[in-house]
Amino acid sequence: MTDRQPRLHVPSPPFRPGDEPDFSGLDLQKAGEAKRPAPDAGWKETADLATGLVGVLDHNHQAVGEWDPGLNPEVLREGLRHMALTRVYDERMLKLQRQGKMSFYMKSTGEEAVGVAAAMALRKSDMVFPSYRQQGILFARGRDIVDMMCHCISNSRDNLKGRQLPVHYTWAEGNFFSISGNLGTQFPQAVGYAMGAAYKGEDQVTASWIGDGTTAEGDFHAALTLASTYRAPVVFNVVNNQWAISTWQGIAKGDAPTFAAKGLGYGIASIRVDGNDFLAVYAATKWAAERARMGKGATMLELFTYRGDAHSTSDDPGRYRAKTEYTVWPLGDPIERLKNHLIGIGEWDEERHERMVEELTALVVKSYKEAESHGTLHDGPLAPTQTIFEDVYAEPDWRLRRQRQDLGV
Amino acid sequence: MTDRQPRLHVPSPPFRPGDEPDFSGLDLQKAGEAKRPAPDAGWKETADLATGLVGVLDHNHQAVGEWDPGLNPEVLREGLRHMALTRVYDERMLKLQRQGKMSFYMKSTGEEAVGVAAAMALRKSDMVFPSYRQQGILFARGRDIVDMMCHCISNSRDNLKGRQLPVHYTWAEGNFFSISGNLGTQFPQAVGYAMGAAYKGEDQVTASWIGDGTTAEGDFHAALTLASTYRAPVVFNVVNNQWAISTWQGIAKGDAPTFAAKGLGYGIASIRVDGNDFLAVYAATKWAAERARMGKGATMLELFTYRGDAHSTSDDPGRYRAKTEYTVWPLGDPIERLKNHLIGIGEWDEERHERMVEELTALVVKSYKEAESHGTLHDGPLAPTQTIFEDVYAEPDWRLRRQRQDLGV
Amino acid sequence: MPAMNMLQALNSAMDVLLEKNPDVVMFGEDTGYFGGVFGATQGLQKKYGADRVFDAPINEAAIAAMAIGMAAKGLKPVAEIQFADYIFPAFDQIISEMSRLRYRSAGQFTSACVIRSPWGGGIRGGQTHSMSPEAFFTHIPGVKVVVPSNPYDAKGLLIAAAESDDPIIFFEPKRIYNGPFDGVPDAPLKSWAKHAKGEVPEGHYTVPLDKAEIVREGEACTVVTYGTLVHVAEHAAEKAGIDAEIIDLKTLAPYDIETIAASVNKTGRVVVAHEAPRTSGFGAELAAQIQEECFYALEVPIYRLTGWDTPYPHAHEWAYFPGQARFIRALETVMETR
Amino acid sequence: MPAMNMLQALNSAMDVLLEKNPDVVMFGEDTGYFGGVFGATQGLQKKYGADRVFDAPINEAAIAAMAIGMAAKGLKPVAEIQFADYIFPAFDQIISEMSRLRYRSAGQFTSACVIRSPWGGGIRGGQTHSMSPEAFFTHIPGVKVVVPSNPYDAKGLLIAAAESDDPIIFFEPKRIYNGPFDGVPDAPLKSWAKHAKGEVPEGHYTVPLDKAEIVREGEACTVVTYGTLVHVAEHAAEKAGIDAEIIDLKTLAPYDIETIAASVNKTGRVVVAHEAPRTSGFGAELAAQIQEECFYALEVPIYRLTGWDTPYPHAHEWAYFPGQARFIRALETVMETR
Ligand SMILES: Cc1ncc(C[n+]2csc(CCOP(=O)(O)OP(=O)(O)O)c2C)c(N)n1
Ligand SMILES: Cc1ncc(C[n+]2csc(CCOP(=O)(O)OP(=O)(O)O)c2C)c(N)n1
Ligand SMILES: [Mg+2]
Ligand SMILES: [Mg+2]
Repeated sequence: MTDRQPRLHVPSPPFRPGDEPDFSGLDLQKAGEAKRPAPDAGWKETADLATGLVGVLDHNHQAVGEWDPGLNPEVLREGLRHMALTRVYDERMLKLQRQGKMSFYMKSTGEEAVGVAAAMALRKSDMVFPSYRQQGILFARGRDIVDMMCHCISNSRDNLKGRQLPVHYTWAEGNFFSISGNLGTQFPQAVGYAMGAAYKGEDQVTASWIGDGTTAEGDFHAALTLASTYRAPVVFNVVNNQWAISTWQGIAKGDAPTFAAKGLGYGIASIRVDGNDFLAVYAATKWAAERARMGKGATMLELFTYRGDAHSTSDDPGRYRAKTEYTVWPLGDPIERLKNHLIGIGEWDEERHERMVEELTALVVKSYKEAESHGTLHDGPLAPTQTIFEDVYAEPDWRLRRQRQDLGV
Repeated sequence: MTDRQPRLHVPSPPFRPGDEPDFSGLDLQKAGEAKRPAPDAGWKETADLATGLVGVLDHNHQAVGEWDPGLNPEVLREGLRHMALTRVYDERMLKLQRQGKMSFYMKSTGEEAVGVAAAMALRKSDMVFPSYRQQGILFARGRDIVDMMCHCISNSRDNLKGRQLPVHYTWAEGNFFSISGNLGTQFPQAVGYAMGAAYKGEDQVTASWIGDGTTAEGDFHAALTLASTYRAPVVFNVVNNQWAISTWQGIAKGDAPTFAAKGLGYGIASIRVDGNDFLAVYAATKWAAERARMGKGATMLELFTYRGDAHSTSDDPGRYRAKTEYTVWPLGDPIERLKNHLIGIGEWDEERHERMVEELTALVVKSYKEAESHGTLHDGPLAPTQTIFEDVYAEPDWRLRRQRQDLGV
Repeated sequence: MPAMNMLQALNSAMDVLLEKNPDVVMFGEDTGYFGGVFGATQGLQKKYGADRVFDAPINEAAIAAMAIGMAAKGLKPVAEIQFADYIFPAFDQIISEMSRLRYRSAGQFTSACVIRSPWGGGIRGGQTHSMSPEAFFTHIPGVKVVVPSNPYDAKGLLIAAAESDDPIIFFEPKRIYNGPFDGVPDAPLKSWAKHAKGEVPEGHYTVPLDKAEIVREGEACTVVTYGTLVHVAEHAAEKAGIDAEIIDLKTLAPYDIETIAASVNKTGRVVVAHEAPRTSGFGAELAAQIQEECFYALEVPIYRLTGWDTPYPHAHEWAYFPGQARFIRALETVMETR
Repeated sequence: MPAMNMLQALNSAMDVLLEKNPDVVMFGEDTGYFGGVFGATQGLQKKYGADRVFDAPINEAAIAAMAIGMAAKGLKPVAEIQFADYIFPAFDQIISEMSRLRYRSAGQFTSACVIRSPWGGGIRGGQTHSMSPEAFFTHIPGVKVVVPSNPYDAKGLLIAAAESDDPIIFFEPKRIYNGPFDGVPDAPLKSWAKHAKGEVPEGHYTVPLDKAEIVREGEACTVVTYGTLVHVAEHAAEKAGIDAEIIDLKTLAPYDIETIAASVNKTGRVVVAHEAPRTSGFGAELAAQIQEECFYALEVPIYRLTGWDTPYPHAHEWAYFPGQARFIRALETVMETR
């Protein structure tokens, strides 16, 4: 049975557990090589960018080429700090999850530039519809860490009243939409939101993020179709971190050249970006936001990166991918790369870096102490029990009133 | 209120009722110009074809260029006959619908080549998942006309037992799938079917058809994603007849260059074809089927055509499009064009054509008489009433048995 | 007051909404220039502009998602799904997103919008233009479900729906767009002009979203229904000479249990009726709740008069539709006169 | 006979199916190399090849459509939807296509396949990993709905489902994958090895798709339920010292009305229980049908014990889940001992 020729083509990843991964065959455009069209260029001028790779930081950690956003060191250090904080936070939360402090957690290890650089390139008044792996946006926008933790441990201060799984943040004040557990649904919603902003005559841009695997959902097509038809001021981000739980990106991509190339079929400007290059992500997002604000409609960015850790606390990646894949991943680590760039230009050093990480660790530890003072999922206090009957409708009807009574709360 | 600047880009068609349509601005590649790659070429070699236009019959009705399938006159006359029969049948059925003989009807006027030429280029053993506007396939495959009519008038001989709206044919023996009233759903099903054939080691190809408007559905994306990933032996046809009921194709297409170009984003060979050119449709379908049989996977064909009449018997196109659009449509009438080609090569003449149409008319009239002898929707006989409880499941359970009893049938 | 049919009343409601609130936008398949396949939005694009009333691509999920996004931004979308049979591609956006946005964000974001859709059978539409999928939506916490049965209510309920802070699924019984229907297939079309609820004020008014109406008072038994069947029920009660009290629910989620219970406690005999298939139809909810609420008042089992557990057939539509004969039999059964 | 937990039993069923019938294929998100996020298909790709057991793209509509197309071609697909909460993108393919293909083609094409999906709450999954959407599917003529409550049934029902000529929605109560659950949140995990239905034959056998089972005989009242709550019910009856007869439905559409009616006619007191929200939940159908069938035997109103009309909350999961306290109260209420 197992010996016969397979009769269906089922793509499989280059490496599985036990294999020695080697990405030398991965043919990626070099940093600095990609041309930068004007942000109001026709979408066709992005055709090469959709299959190329926009990169700024080269292998010597120097900023090169037309896409260099020319940021001053202050901004770069700020980006480095947000990324480092994201990582420290993730590590800590994972540990706490293992200790039973929360039901679930999802890290963004290796992908920190995706959220942080984008958030810094956007205005704070711009709206974001993220997936569950862009916590970096929250740090970049200055969300209170204690509040974030209170959500994750579902305690009495959780701004979602314990209704959502950890990491499914909402922060309306920060123009951060409610993260859904359902993949892809937010992509076309972001277009509706962007259309609403356009309709109201505001110059707000809306950005949304999904994963490589999620591009297969029908909602991806819904989003791109709407955005193309109504030229909505929206920035689509496909975070290609190579894996969808255990499923290799090739199952969603099939024979497509890149995920970015899918945007071209809708007449949408499309760019593949080195997602581990803070400067490249920043520059591409800036370009897309500027384009949107010029009334030129949507941009699709594929952020080429690698999921450095497990999908979530519910899976063991050792069961489905080669252990050392991440360590040989050719695009490196976004934090290391930005750090080395800053050191290279004489604006940073190892010692300062170490101090910063220590400081961030202390901040996270201290914040968690404070968070826990508001309770934990396991030991409470939680939001009052009767809150489960609130916010279903604007006002509870007789059914919910009776049910609350029935529960005796 | 009406005077302010619109703040959303909402595309609108070039012409509306009252306008004088003029398609001289429509820049279409000329017949004979498109290159024909080998059917096993890489999909990238079709990039130009996806935005070009494969045509064979030129404005002098001569067959030109690499795509000329070189069919012998016998085959061409057969094609002409099937197309003419399709039109005669449609006209008759429309008239009968107006007389109250059936609840609903949908014509394929002006699009006859799309179904007929494709069916002739495919093998009869190939499977088709059509939409409601490819009745030409049935004629080309030799479906009994009386049976077709019996379905449309929902009488006792309707092979669907009166369960479906008219024109929603099914014909398993003819490898003709059950037409759904739900747009787009059959596209990914066709991929599943094709995968099934591949899995069984058969060299059967599966073809499916949807309209320009329907490409917006999520199922379009589902289909292309599946086909790309599993390299299914499937031929996708997008019949771009410019209209989706009252909605201009631009609402589905947005800023995309063509519908065919959407296929490229999936790494699927994609070709735009003059849908009113029998020879071009034939040649492109043949190419795609051959490609599929070679194990090279899917092809996306956009059949560029024009819906010559109303969407269905339920709408009046005069309310939403310029009356004379069809008459000035630059790609003409597929029947006229093939007829003129045959006349040009000395294989046909006006008199024979007239005789053929008379003969087909007589056949249709006679067939309808016979069909009506098996009943009509209005006066019966219909399929026995108890059949409404059959085929819900393989065997009716207690609920259906009781319900049948309750109805007393 | 002018006489309007239900389409005119709906059109008038949308006109009022667009006029009054600049944040109201309308879209759907063929709803722009053409004004919808049934004409509900006719003339509105011309009057209010193509950025307020426009055509959407044929993707019902996209339509729902666009509505959610716009609503979150503070607009008030009133979207059309061309037929209720085609609402299912949007089902995930409705159940997973629209219905839960307020809850999961603890009120930080809301998705208050209206999804209108022509609904129900009796127009020879076959299995894909005849469905009554209301039960599905009543099982979704967070959305409200409305089904008007006449022009006056249609307008007042639609305005109320669009002014509500909750997402609302608004099903329009297309069989009675142009006139009430007694359930007699070949009878000549009646006109709304001759029906009391065919008189519709021009301007703004609302009909409350949580109140049922007793459209026919009676002492012998209670009929709980909505949409097209309200008229079939009235006719059947008349014809059978049974003193039935007929309740038009109008809003199904949440339904007006008080009005229902008061009537049942009085009559002790109940028919619940809908066109949708029987198993897990909305009649099941009504029967389950009524037996709980009014157990000791019930004289006979609650009778569920419904469509069959089959797809909606085309040719045998009238064997599926709960028409006069079946309605009268239901009434006679609960009256034990059969 | 070996002891298996429910995942092992399901895996064994699929192994038997793949072994026996070369037309059986399996796919879903992460079901190939990895063997599924819960491990149900573990080892099967290795044993049968990547063209028989494989990964699908994350598009549930595509998964259902692929199953329909393959089934029409004569294969027997057993597809997985990763969580029942994610079945809604496939809802249109299921209701408009899978359920109606046989009917609308008058038997010329069929779409007999199985859609498996982990279902129900109690695992701290929050609102998108906890849903019980069975009621929706019971309202779709043409599909059958199955919910096993133990390893023995899980295997036998899954094999029967895959050998059936109808499309089947097969919901797997994930809370009891690894052991029965009494409804006491913090109690240590029990093992299937100690449960009679944890003994599962290695080879082929089936459990019929139209038969409920009385898992606890009793004279005082009847509990009708399925899935996880079967165990909660047993425990509650024990604890409350009430002589309840407990019926495990196993198949919800069509449900075994005979077994239910016989029991209710004997006891006259009924609790129907499920985790899904109350309004239009499957309990409504059961209550509606029972009151019709057994009206004169009923001593008290049928009690619907259900989840609330809210999304499934995360932190307050145990305030939502119908656990011991609420179950006992339900039993006491119908026994009028409260
Ligand atoms: C509609 C839906 N289907 C399936 C899932 C289960 N699921 C959660 S995450 C995930 C993988 C997503 O992969 P990708 O899109 O690549 O994002 P990443 O996790 O890599 O950031 C899956 C299948 C879901 N949450 N929603
Ligand atoms: C899912 C779904 N949505 C909407 C409809 C209603 N409808 C029927 S045909 C049609 C237009 C289709 O246009 P197109 O795809 O261009 O095909 P054409 O009729 O031009 O061949 C619409 C909106 C439907 N049948 N199914
Ligand atoms: Mg990924
Ligand atoms: Mg069209």
